[in-house]
Amino acid sequence: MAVAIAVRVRFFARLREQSGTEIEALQVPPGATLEDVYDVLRRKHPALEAERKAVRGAINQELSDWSAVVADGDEVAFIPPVSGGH
Amino acid sequence: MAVAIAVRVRFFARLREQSGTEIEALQVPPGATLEDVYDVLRRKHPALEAERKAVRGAINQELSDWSAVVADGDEVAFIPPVSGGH
Amino acid sequence: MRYDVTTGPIDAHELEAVVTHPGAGAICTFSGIVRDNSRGQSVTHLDYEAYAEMAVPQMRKIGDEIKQRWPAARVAMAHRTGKLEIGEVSVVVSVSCPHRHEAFEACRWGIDRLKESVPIWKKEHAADGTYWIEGDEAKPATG
Amino acid sequence: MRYDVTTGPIDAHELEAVVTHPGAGAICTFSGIVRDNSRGQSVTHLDYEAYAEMAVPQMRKIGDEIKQRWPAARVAMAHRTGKLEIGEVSVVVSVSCPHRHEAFEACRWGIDRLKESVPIWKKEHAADGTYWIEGDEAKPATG
Repeated sequence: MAVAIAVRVRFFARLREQSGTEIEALQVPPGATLEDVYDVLRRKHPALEAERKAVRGAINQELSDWSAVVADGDEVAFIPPVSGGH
Repeated sequence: MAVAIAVRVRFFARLREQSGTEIEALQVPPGATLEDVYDVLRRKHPALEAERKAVRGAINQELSDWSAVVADGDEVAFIPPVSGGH
Repeated sequence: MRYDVTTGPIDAHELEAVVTHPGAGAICTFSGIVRDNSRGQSVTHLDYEAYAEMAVPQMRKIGDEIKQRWPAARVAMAHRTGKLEIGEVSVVVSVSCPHRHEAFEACRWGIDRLKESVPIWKKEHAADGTYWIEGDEAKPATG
Repeated sequence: MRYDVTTGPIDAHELEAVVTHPGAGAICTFSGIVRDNSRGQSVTHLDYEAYAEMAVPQMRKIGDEIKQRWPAARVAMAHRTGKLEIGEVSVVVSVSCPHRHEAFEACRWGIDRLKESVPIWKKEHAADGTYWIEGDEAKPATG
């Protein structure tokens, strides 16, 4: 039985600048949620946005709740709010 | 004192087809209104639209009331409603 | 600002270039195209006829009114005349504004006013005959 | 239908050609342009960054929703990424419909949805610094 699953993490825009990386491979325990993944990443990249409501998570290009569970091979992305504008 | 004034008359679209002419010189009595001018033209061109509300008159490129008086040298135009559309 | 009545094809890009400037964040461009059907009939082509000496000043008046209502707007409009085939562009209104909602509103207001007040007429060559389109009425052409 | 995220210039005419067809009487095209000012500050240039693999499907979803609301509509949209200078086109949405009012409404709905839901971010290089624009907030860039 797997003791860890592998996900590909992508950062964009302000979160990319804070993490200092565009893409990274990450191993997390089976059953990890988006929130768990982000917590791991926050420990690796202390500059990463602390205010959770300024961040959305996506799994395989679909916006997902923080409680969504990631699976082996998933592409996980953390993105800031889009520009909006008038 | 002038016994007649000269105007240039222009017809457009359906009225042009009815009159059979695009432009014509016309002499009318001093004090003639747009309505008088149109009546003269209706006698010359019997096919010209009889229903007055389907016609607008313009003097020197400005839409004008039927009671507006024309002056020597004016360009008088008779035009149908514009196409509108959605 | 630019207001044209022209027998040649209309280049929407040229009109957009007229309204673009460094303070414009939004351009809304409307193009009217010759459709292949009207009044439930198939259409083969159109003829547009203009009273150009009156149409161009009337377009300018609409442009001036747009600038009164939306002071930051810049406006260009052109209408083509003569024979137009299906798919050809008959009219273009392009408006730039700092922000997009005002660009949409000003452009729409402009084409609505143009259609109701600029002396340009449409003759429709359709399966059921040839008609002058006057507002909601289609009147048989005789020319 | 066409949905692009591209580093090269956007050709609005190309998008209009995609939506044109014999039943379309109206095309409304919105272009977003890089303005020389924002938040009361002068702007020198912008950088746009996209999550392209998510942005293109999201654009397609917006196009599908437009077709649900306005069944006769045809839609094309493109967003540019990378460095953009003042006056350059960042985004274009073009919609054709049989009649003009629905073309305006569908196009405006499309650009509004795009701006609020497609994962593309704007970094503003302005007189007072460099900021990521996130909704109504401007947050200092650090990269």
